Amino acid sequence: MNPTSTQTTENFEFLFYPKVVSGQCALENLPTELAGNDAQKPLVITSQAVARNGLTKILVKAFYDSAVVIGAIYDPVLDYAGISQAQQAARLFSERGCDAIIALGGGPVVALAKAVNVLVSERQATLQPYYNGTPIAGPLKPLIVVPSGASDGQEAMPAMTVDNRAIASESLYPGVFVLDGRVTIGDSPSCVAESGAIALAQAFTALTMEAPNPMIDALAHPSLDLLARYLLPAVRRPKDKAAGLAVANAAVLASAACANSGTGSVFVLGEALAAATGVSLGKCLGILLPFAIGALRQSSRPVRDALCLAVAGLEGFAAIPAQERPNKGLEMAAALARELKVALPASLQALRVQHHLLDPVAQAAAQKSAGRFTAAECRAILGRAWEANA
Amino acid sequence: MNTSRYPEIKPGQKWIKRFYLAIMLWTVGKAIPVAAKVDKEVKKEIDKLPNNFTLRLMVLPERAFPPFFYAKMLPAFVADKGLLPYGLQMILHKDKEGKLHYQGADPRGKKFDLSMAFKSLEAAMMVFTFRESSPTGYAHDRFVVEGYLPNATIFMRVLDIVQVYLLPKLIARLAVKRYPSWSEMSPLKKHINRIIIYVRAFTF
Amino acid sequence: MKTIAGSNNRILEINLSTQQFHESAIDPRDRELYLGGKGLGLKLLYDRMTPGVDPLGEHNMLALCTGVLMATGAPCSGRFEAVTKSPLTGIMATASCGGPFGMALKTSGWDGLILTGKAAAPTYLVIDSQGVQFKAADGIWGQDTEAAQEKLLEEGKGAIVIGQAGENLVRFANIRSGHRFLGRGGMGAVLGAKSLKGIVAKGGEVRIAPIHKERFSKINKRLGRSINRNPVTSGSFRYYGTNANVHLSNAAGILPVRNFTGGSHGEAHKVSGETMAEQFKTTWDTCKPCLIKCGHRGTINGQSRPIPEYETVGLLGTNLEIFDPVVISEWNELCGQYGMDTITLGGTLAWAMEATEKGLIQTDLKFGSPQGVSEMIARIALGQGIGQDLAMGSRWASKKYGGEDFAMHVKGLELPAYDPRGAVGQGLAYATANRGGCHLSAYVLALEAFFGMADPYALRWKPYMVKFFEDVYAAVNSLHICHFTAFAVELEPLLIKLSPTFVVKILNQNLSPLALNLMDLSFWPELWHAILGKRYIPYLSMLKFRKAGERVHVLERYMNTREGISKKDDTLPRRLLTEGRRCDSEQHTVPLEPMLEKYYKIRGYDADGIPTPRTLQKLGIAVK
Amino acid sequence: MLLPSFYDFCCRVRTLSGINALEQIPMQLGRMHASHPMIVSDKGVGAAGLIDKVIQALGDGLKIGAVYDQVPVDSDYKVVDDAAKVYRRNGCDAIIAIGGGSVIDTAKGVNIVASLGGDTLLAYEGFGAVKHPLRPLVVVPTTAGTGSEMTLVAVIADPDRKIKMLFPSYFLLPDLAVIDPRMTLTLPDFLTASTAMDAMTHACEAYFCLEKNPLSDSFALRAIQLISQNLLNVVKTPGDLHGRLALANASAMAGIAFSNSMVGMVHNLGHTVGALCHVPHGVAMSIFLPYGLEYNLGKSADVIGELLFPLAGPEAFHATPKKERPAKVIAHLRQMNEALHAATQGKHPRCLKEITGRDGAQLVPRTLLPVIAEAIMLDGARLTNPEEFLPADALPVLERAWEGMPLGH
Repeated sequence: MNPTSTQTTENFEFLFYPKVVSGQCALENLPTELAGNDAQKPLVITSQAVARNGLTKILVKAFYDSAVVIGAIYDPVLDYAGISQAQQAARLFSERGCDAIIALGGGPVVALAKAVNVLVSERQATLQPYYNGTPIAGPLKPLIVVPSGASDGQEAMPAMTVDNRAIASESLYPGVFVLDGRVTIGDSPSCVAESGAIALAQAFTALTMEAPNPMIDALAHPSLDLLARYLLPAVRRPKDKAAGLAVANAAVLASAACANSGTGSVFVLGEALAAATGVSLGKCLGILLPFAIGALRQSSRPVRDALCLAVAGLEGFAAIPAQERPNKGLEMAAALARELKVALPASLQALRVQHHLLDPVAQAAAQKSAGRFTAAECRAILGRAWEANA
Repeated sequence: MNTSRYPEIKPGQKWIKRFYLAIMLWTVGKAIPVAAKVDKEVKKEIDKLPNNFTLRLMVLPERAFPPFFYAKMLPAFVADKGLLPYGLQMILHKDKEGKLHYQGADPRGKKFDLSMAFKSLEAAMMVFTFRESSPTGYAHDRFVVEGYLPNATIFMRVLDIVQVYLLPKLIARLAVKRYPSWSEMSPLKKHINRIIIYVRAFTF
Repeated sequence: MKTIAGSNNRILEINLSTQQFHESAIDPRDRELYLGGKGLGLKLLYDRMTPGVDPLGEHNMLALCTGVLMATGAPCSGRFEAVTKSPLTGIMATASCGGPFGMALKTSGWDGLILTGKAAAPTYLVIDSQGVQFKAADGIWGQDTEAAQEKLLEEGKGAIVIGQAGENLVRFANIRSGHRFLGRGGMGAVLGAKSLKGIVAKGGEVRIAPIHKERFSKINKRLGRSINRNPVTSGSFRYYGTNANVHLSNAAGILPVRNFTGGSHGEAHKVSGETMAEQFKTTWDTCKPCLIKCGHRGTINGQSRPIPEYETVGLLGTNLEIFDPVVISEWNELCGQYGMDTITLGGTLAWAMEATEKGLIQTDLKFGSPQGVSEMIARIALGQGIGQDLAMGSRWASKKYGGEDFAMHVKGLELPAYDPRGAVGQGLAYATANRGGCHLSAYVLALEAFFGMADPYALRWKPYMVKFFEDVYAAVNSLHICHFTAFAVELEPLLIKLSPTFVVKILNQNLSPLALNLMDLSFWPELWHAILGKRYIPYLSMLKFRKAGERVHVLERYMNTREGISKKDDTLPRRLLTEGRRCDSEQHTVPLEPMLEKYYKIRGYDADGIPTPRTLQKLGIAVK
Repeated sequence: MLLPSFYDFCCRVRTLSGINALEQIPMQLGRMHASHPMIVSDKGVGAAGLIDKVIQALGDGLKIGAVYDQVPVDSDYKVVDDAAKVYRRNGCDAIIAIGGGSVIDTAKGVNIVASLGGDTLLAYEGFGAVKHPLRPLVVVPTTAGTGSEMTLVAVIADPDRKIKMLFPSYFLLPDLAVIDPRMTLTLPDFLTASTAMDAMTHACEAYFCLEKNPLSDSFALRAIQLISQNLLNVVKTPGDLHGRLALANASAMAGIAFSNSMVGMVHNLGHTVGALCHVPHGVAMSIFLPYGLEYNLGKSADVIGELLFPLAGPEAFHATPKKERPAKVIAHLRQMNEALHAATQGKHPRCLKEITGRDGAQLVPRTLLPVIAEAIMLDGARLTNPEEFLPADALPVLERAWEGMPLGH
């Protein structure tokens, strides 16, 4: 870590809003968490995949011997959060007289839950006003997230992406995250690897941002540390409860850290690529990350020791000579990202991304980055990722 | 969309676990007053509690099941076991003379100076199957304390000792932080007390 | 006039950038393996194109191929095929058309032509037996298809042209020839990007004669007879056009209503073929030569107009909750002038209407009201305002504005007017069709929903049925002969004709291969063999013919996987997977997953939907 | 950093930190739709001129509804009700608390009554009584130590029943914690030392006590590092703004850490001597901390050994073999106390017997030790100490701490 003088010269701001409950029979805390928010009847929103894996049954079991009645389990969500399903769920919510929302799953499920929450709390028929920039008044109904193995990195952020459009608002923070090994197991190696890649990208972004912020570091540190320990085992054995739980924890923390640090270059690039090709964000990031890190190593931008500390751990960090730490940190991070190759395609070419798309993607990313980096830089990274030579 | 595809779900009951916990609570409840008589350590702790003091150990949610007016029809020996009507409860009362009594599981018309509530059935199971010692349970927020915290710590100390008496060493080790050594409790005394407690707890 | 026996096997390769052309011959082996038409076109591009090129760039190629049957006088054989990489879907697109251009091209002595490069200025091509002349198209650039075509036809017997839509790179612009269209996949935009307004072929320079004349004419007559015997080809289609399907679909609950939320509608009869036939006093207006004569014209508001096809009625009509045949035919005409695919346009408009309703975009479009539709069609064709976005198709638009779950497309190609929730086999066919949401890849729903020859909801043998018809139709498109002859060819042979429907149905549910083998397909291969003078071995040659179809289909699939297609793309609009129809009390959805896995197995694809090397090698496709 | 079998973590406090963080309060309040805050504080803070500093920093961005600076050292529910009345009378819509633990707790109490209605706090006693969001609460800590700006519990006395009421609820977490070194600039050196050591204790105990978890560990590590790097400098050069800020940040992060992973026997002893002999909290902490670590060596030596990393820096950590680290940690802390003792001309005591009241008399007479030992049973922190801790165990610890000798085994 840097000498404090540089760490505290500038002002910083920090917020880690959601409460995290993680571990053995964490699910059984749900009734108490609901009661703590004065709620008795939650609407559960989840995806077909989750339901198919029988996780909804586990959730229901967790409510046994409690005063809670589950308003409904709305489970037709696929891989997309859209207004039409949000409207249906909102209708269920009001018909059953629910007073809280539980999102069982990750990515689109959480986004949808947030959308439903806005619809029912703000009494709106559509999200149109918010697309047009109307702020969400809030406070919204209590929202509890029970993440599954798959995450898109937006769960713990004060934002939602519904119908491919992002809406940001303080009131979109979920109140509680309940992580339980029975639920956080992954479907397949690739699905774990994808959420791992996203978490990795976010934690990396947080730990390498220019303006140092001890609290964001403190938040991103355990995330990256957990990933370094558990990601590979989780990818190898997706049904391993302990590893799965650890990765899910890392994902939540990374996402929360990213909410403070802002999305970094690699993330913007990945999103642009995913949008253009229809390949999932996780795959894109998994491929891009090593090359993005490589690009950072070549650039002269200073990198803080926090990164090295997080990925190397106390012992490892102490063993590395002081001046080598920043570089070593990047190296190890890149190595960690490269390990995902066991479950993800090695290059964009292997993914059969059409070559003529790379230029427009690079431009789109550069445009979205608001001048933080140029199209040329993006194109260079994409080019290397396409042929997969670092 | 026809909403019948997404029915309302009323969660059920885990009967076996309820039954197990009911027995445990009942046993502990009966054992503590006896222990308070035979073991000076326990006595010392109990004395720290103010007189005319009612405390309870329970499992949330506290609710009548089946509702009260049915419960009234149930024979007392069912009700007192805390099996059915009032959720799972163990009520102890320290009277004016400072004697401790077990008062079954019926909270009606009682006012509690201290009540410790397990957040959920599973949380109670964690502790009462000794997967978590009571301090760990406390650290993991398995139960919430209502009332004056120092009294709670006293009560938990009492629980520890009583567990040492009730359980074979192998299990008791898991239940307490540090198993009492020679200095604190001589094996002979321990075994004698243990027998007394068992006999008196289950006879009258 | 020079007479050519069999087929003249000459391909004309044109480079628009360099304004040069050269001739190349068709490898006899390719002719054996890929028959002609679609199959040959795909093979030619497979040999010449590299994956990952920009569909609107100069490296994209467009092949126009005729089949062996063309110009031999075989019934319903006046069709040619176009193959290219589609700007709408980003993968291979094939389209078939019955316009006069095919005949003209073939009788100018060419079996097909391949376009590549990009002209510097607007151009049109004149083709004769000698080759190509490149002519400046300044005069006709910007004109609608009808005017432009008239101008071109002064120089030849058959032409293809694009309209303003094609010039403005509307991703679903089509190519016109006569009154028929190369409809789907946005081939118009490909020509537009090459700034090629049209091609005219002189025609009438050579005559094509089959090698085994008498055998050919014998089969010809027999086929003709069974076409005239079949109730569809000689009945409903002949007198009411494809529109006759409206009643059938409505009854089966597979008619798209209100962007695929309905399934059937009380007012559907207003737009059925029967109604239109008597309301508009329809007469025939068909491809040549044709026996079925499904194409019709009628006098609407005093002027003679083409009667919209079923797909047009379904997607520009019922799917927008519009039941006025007059406005539908107006829009149909409009699309014809601009040169736009009515199916994709309809699907996109439906999406726009629902998106407006759900507050995702602001337009004045509304379900059930014709207000502003024709204006929107114009804005799309001319790329004005939000029309620019809709001109990219519903996939692109929904990516930008949201509403992907009700954008009714597969692989970017909008669904035709059959709702697979009432015929799950068709659902699988949509998901696996090579060019995207396409009903002509395997028309299983005819058995499921129309003829009652298969249970619409039984899953067991659907993958097999889909594969069977995919192979057959791929082969049919390579002959090349009209799809609708299938009704006659497949259903007229004695065996199937005599066996009662319920038996066929039971067979299809339990042992589909048996049921489908009752259909004797020998007409098609026999014609092909007769023309090329090859020896026809009963049954075996038919199997070889089906094998060729399989080869064509798998080749196209393989080319698509090189463009990034995999299992993730073999899916259906989320609405079909999660929501039930309003007309259906059991709220059926399409159980795609199980069918898909089985389908991959029998197709010889791996779990991710990529053809395995073994499969390719078995079919004699060289891996690249 | 291994994942514990179970943990929960919550610190939904927006933290503003920096040389001129105070100036941002109006903007932040506006974000929460509040424009009319009441300032809660105590006489000492007022006397030190901190209230004026804050008001001045707020500028005319927003209008102060009222200033209530009557909070006593250990405040009770009557004060709370009183302040709540003031809040209502002036139609305030937010609270700014300026001060230490007691002020902040009071402000939390006031917020309950002010937001949920009713006219006395007693109505909300007991667990889970507060289950709705409250009005915005801004906290400006003036001692870089207590870390109570990050805790979810309000401890408020009930003089009639002679008990301390606990109000634990996540809605009691402040909405905004403003960490500005100007608030601690005037702190005398020995107070700086003891409060910083208080924070140090929070961090250390958070790191080795039962409910430790990756997050609390990470915050604790950084807190310890900041303190050990800055404390001595600040005590020597009190004007060092950056150092002050570092300590303030450290205290906040230590607060985050310990409020999510319980504290142990050090606090247990500290609370007890505080209650019985009125020993200042920080002082007690700095004295007992080495003993706490030493006592728990049996159960968690490895964890304690890791503390050497933030205390002495990575190089020293790497240089020391694993076995010797715990001893090194304890030695390092003792020596830190020595250094502070020297730097404050002996105003920072090293052992119990050195603690003196204003009149110079010993605060902890040796005869009292057995009583203290018995009294530890009354404190909850006992439970979360890794090692069992009973009066019998406490007595030797106390005696050694009185003498200032290491515990030894």
